[in-house]
Amino acid sequence: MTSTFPQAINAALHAEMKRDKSVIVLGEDVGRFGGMFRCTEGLFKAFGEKRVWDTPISESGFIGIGLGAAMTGKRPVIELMFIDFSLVAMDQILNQIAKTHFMSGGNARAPMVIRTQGGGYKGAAAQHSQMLEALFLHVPGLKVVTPSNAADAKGLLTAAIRDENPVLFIEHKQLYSESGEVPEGEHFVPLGKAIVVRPGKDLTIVSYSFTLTLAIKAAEKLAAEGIDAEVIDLRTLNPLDWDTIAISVRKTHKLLIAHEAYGRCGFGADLAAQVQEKLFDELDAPILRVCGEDVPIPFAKVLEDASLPSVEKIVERARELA
Amino acid sequence: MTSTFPQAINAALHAEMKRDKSVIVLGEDVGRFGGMFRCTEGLFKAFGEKRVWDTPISESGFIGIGLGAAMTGKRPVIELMFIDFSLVAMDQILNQIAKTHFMSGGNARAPMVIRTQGGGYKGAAAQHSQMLEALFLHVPGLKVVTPSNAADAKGLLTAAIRDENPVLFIEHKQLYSESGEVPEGEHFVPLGKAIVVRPGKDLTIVSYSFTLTLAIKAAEKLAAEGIDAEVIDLRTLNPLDWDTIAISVRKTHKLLIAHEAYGRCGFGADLAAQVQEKLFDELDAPILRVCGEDVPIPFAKVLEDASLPSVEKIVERARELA
Amino acid sequence: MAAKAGPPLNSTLLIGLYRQMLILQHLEKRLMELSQQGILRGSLHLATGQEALPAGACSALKKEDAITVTYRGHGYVLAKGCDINRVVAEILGRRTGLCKGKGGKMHLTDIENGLLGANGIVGGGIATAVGAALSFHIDGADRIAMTVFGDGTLNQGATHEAMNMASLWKLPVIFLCENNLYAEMTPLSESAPVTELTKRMAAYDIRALRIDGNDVMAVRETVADARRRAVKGEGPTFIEAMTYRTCGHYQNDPGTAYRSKAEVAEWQEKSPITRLRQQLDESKVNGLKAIEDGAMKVVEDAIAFALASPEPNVSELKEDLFA
Amino acid sequence: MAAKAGPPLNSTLLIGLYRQMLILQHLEKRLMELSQQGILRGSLHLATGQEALPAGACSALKKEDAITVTYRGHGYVLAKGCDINRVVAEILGRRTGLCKGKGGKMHLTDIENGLLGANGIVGGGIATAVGAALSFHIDGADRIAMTVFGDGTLNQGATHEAMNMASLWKLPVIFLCENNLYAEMTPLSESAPVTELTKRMAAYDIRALRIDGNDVMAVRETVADARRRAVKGEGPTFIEAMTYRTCGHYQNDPGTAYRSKAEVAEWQEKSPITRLRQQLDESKVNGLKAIEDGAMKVVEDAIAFALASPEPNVSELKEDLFA
Ligand SMILES: Cc1ncc(C[n+]2csc(CCOP(=O)(O)OP(=O)(O)O)c2C)c(N)n1
Ligand SMILES: Cc1ncc(C[n+]2csc(CCOP(=O)(O)OP(=O)(O)O)c2C)c(N)n1
Ligand SMILES: [Mg+2]
Ligand SMILES: [Mg+2]
Repeated sequence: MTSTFPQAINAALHAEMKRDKSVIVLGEDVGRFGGMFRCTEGLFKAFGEKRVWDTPISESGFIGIGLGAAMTGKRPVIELMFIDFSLVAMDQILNQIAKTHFMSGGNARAPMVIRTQGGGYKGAAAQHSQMLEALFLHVPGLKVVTPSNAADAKGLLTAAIRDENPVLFIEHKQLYSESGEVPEGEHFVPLGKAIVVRPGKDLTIVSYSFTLTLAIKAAEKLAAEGIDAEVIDLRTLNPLDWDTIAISVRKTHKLLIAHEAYGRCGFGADLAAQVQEKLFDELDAPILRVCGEDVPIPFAKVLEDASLPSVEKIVERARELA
Repeated sequence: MTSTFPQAINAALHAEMKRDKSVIVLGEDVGRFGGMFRCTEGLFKAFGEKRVWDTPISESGFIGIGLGAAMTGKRPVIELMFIDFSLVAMDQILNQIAKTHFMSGGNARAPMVIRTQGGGYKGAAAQHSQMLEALFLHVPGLKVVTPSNAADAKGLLTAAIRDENPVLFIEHKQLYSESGEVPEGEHFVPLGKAIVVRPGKDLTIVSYSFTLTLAIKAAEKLAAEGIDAEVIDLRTLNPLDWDTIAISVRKTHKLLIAHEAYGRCGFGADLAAQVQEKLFDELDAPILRVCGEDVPIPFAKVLEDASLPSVEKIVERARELA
Repeated sequence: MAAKAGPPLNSTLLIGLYRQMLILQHLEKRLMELSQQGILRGSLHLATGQEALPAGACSALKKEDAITVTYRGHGYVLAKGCDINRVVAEILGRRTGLCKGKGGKMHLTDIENGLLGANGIVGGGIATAVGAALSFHIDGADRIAMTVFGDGTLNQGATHEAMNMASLWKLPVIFLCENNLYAEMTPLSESAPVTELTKRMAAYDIRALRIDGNDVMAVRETVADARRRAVKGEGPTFIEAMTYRTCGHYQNDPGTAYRSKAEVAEWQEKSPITRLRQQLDESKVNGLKAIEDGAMKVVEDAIAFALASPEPNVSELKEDLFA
Repeated sequence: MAAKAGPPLNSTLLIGLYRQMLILQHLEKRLMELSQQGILRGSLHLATGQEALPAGACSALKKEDAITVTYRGHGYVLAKGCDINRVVAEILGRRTGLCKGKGGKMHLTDIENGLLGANGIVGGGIATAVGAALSFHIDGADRIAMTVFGDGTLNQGATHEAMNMASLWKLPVIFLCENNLYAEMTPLSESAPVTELTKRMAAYDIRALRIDGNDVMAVRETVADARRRAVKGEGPTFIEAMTYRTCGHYQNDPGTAYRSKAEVAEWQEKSPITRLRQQLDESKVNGLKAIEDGAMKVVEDAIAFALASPEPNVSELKEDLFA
């Protein structure tokens, strides 16, 4: 069945809420209105006001409320409208939620999902365009999921909701307008499993979320030039599917990492550090990265475009490697 | 003159407040009481209630107030009692303060210092022991300073207060009880200049803050084994003194990075990624890291110690390299 | 209003306010068109129906006063004295913009004119204004700060913290709350148990007034009085200005899914521009046509200026990160 | 108090409360010693003088109710029913501790007994309790949540947000505020313009009561009544319990730099334990010596248990990160 990305999210939410009555949804405008990006459409009607909660503009509050609900038997799925707004709720996410299970020595659990949306290319400027996954990878305790297509969105969200741990689920605003084939009925994609979306032998390109779609296009261009890139969609950043990465790097001996978030202390830096440490002798060239530039995301189109990854930038860096 | 670390901070504050009446101090218990760690002792008495402000427990509020004051001609120096509490103020720090100059196209400035304190080894557990510099390095727009001794604390704080940009100044709780020779009178250590604290030829150890003191001890132990480590104290993480690092790596061809913060997407990962990219052919071995383990910081001593860097861990990793 | 207060109609003043409101109205209409044409990027939050607030409030401020506003703050930006050409150029992402095209419409900032920033984060700019007020208080200056925000913003923790400190320290700041009854698509009554917002100020002992936010002179006078008190050291004032955005929350929201047609129509009747126009007509003020034409022209010229302006250079990307 | 309300003294109940308070008092005294001896690591926040609150409040709760407390919450942890041996073992960082030594005293958590966590962040646990109340409300259960915090915590944005939602949704939660007049070294009057904290609840339309927090029966009855209302769907209650910590803020604070000796002495006179003891004496309740001895023994046994317990194994470091 062809669905848009929001429809795929919506299908997973409907199915999981039906399957398990402990699943509840909270967020701004998620109820009667159906969500700013239509992801929660119809839930309020189907499940009623005890299961779907429209909240005030109080992200710290309703994310913290999610934690308390999760600790007492619910499985809250919280919509955080923009990942940029996570910064008003960081204490709840990083000091409380991420640490709950560990600090309790395992006696408490926080099975909850924070669904959020990030990314640029839309002229939304410095406070509505960020990809901030690195902040949530740095402080331990959260699973971090970054689907790149509608089918995975459905399957990974299903897995995230059933997980016993807090999961940050990052959707990309550019993907909301994309459609794809999405399996009907139950669809479960396990967390922590990457996928080789394009096999190749000359170099490995690791990516995720919207940037993955750029990486695929870049690989096609490279193929036309005779460069055979293997493209890996990580899907989940924590847990990380190290094996899939290592197998590929052992084969191609060259690695390019592409993501939209700021480069400094970003996911790519971390992966590069790990790969050079564990696979030093396998590498025929430095690990290269295509990241968002280390500046606030500018508004003007030429500047925004220059600050974010593009097919061309990926192609260029890949050429340097191959 | 021998001073403790807090005395050195205090001296810089006194001097800068005297020198420039736009410098004001805000924070919890910083006024009449003189600060939880005695860093603001005597300021209230010397400069009065219009210059030194005891705040409510409202970190987001008083850091945001600092921004407004900075934009209108003041140079606020804000004490944030524990860096862990920055998480209640992240929107102000990362969405507002860090982006102010850029988003305004340069017409607005935010010359302010957030002095804070972090680090472990004291049984303060998961919410009072973190080193979170990576979060502030990831999102662009802040200078980040991490002194490792009393003299630098004075000199770097002086530079931070005079800087035209927002500076996050991270003190380490373990250093508060250390003393050292501190120059009397004006002492200015420029931001962005690292220092080779121990020259050596076999490998380079890059560190900062309290971990630097462990690195020096490790280098002494290594020397006894015939391994000659060069130790670099970065002092400032942004701007980064790339040249000092590059010169050293070109000489030793081996790099070990040691810091207390979580490893994943940490400062060390970032530096490793940069060095392997730019100095790939100079490296004779993988870049290794000694970091805080990727778990919340545990309370029990044996676990906390196991989760944080130690002289032994640095020695061990250095041996692997040398 | 003139009837109530008694003083003779100050037609120069009223005409100035009228003009200011028309400029905003016309600019926003044109911005919407540019958005629909794909020339203006990103989301656009209009203030149709709320025009009396920026015009009235800013007319009571001085150039040296500081303000912070929101994504819905174009009107304040203009009324505070920022150059309309540079404002529109910024909104269209041009190099000649207030912020060289880097900030964009949600982050309009102009220190020269006391605009400490529009903001994309609900509640994000309130502490900034309080901080400016702290500066002015320390200096004993005849300057105040004003921060503008919506009804929904009172539910954000940052707002609470800043208000508490502002009152504690009796800082010269005005909290101007545009109560338009909705935060995005959520009605006030579903986001707070206390919908009479002035009551919430009891928590901070902040002087609080509810006014008709569509009455431009009431807005002006209330702000002027609050300003006088602020500089005298009497502390902050909270103004709950009752108003309504007759447009949607942003360009893609028709504003109908969550509000009845009757409700919107009722408020369209209460448009502050129509109302002021009626007053001017009743008072037989002349020359309005010229004023209207002038307002249109200012806007059209600004758009022309912006469209003719170059986009930024890619080489400027890394500039302005640090001072 | 017995005189006021009229009902006959329930001596079993009072003796139970007395015992609970003595356990807390003795435990904290011993913890301070262990801290001074360097056996207990990290900072230690005692509640000397505030013992009536945990004893009285938790006696009005059920096992199934949930609470969140702070770094100063040892008393609630015990009174809520957590095993004292495991509590003390956690405070001393032992493997047999409630949290296997991983959490430590600021993070005591015991889901079995409804302890959703002590907290090191001011205001950090309030939303958690409101979330538990949301769960109970959804389930229509005879369960409530209670969150305990200090006067200074009302200035934190997180508190504001959680309270607003709790009232909006009429959730079964009790906000128990220990107003001990200081936040660390800062007196209430220097951190908020409104120091009568009940008044601040007008912002949320939350029922608010100020009580004598050193009167254990008043605490118990107020909490019991608030609990009854909460389960009936009447929403949250805010209890401002006036009390005082006659000790310092933490182990290294003598508590004298910012408070007068007279003030501290005055409150020492008002110790809830002395006061209850007097009531018991006046009512000629027998067997107190045995109760006292019993309380000491429970504490000493727990300390002995903890000290005899092994430290965690380094191999456990990476466990419990994910479930
Ligand atoms: C912290 C944060 N949360 C959510 C949003 C998304 N958002 C943008 S405007 C808005 C509604 C604000 O309502 P109100 O304060 O009443 O102002 P209005 O838009 O009605 O003028 C919301 C929720 C945001 N920008 N920032
Ligand atoms: C967010 C945050 N800011 C600051 C602190 C440091 N701190 C610990 S306790 C405390 C005072 C709290 O006062 P109050 O709420 O009155 O509780 P009390 O300690 O008096 O019981 C402060 C400021 C903290 N733990 N968390
Ligand atoms: Mg509104
Ligand atoms: Mg207190």
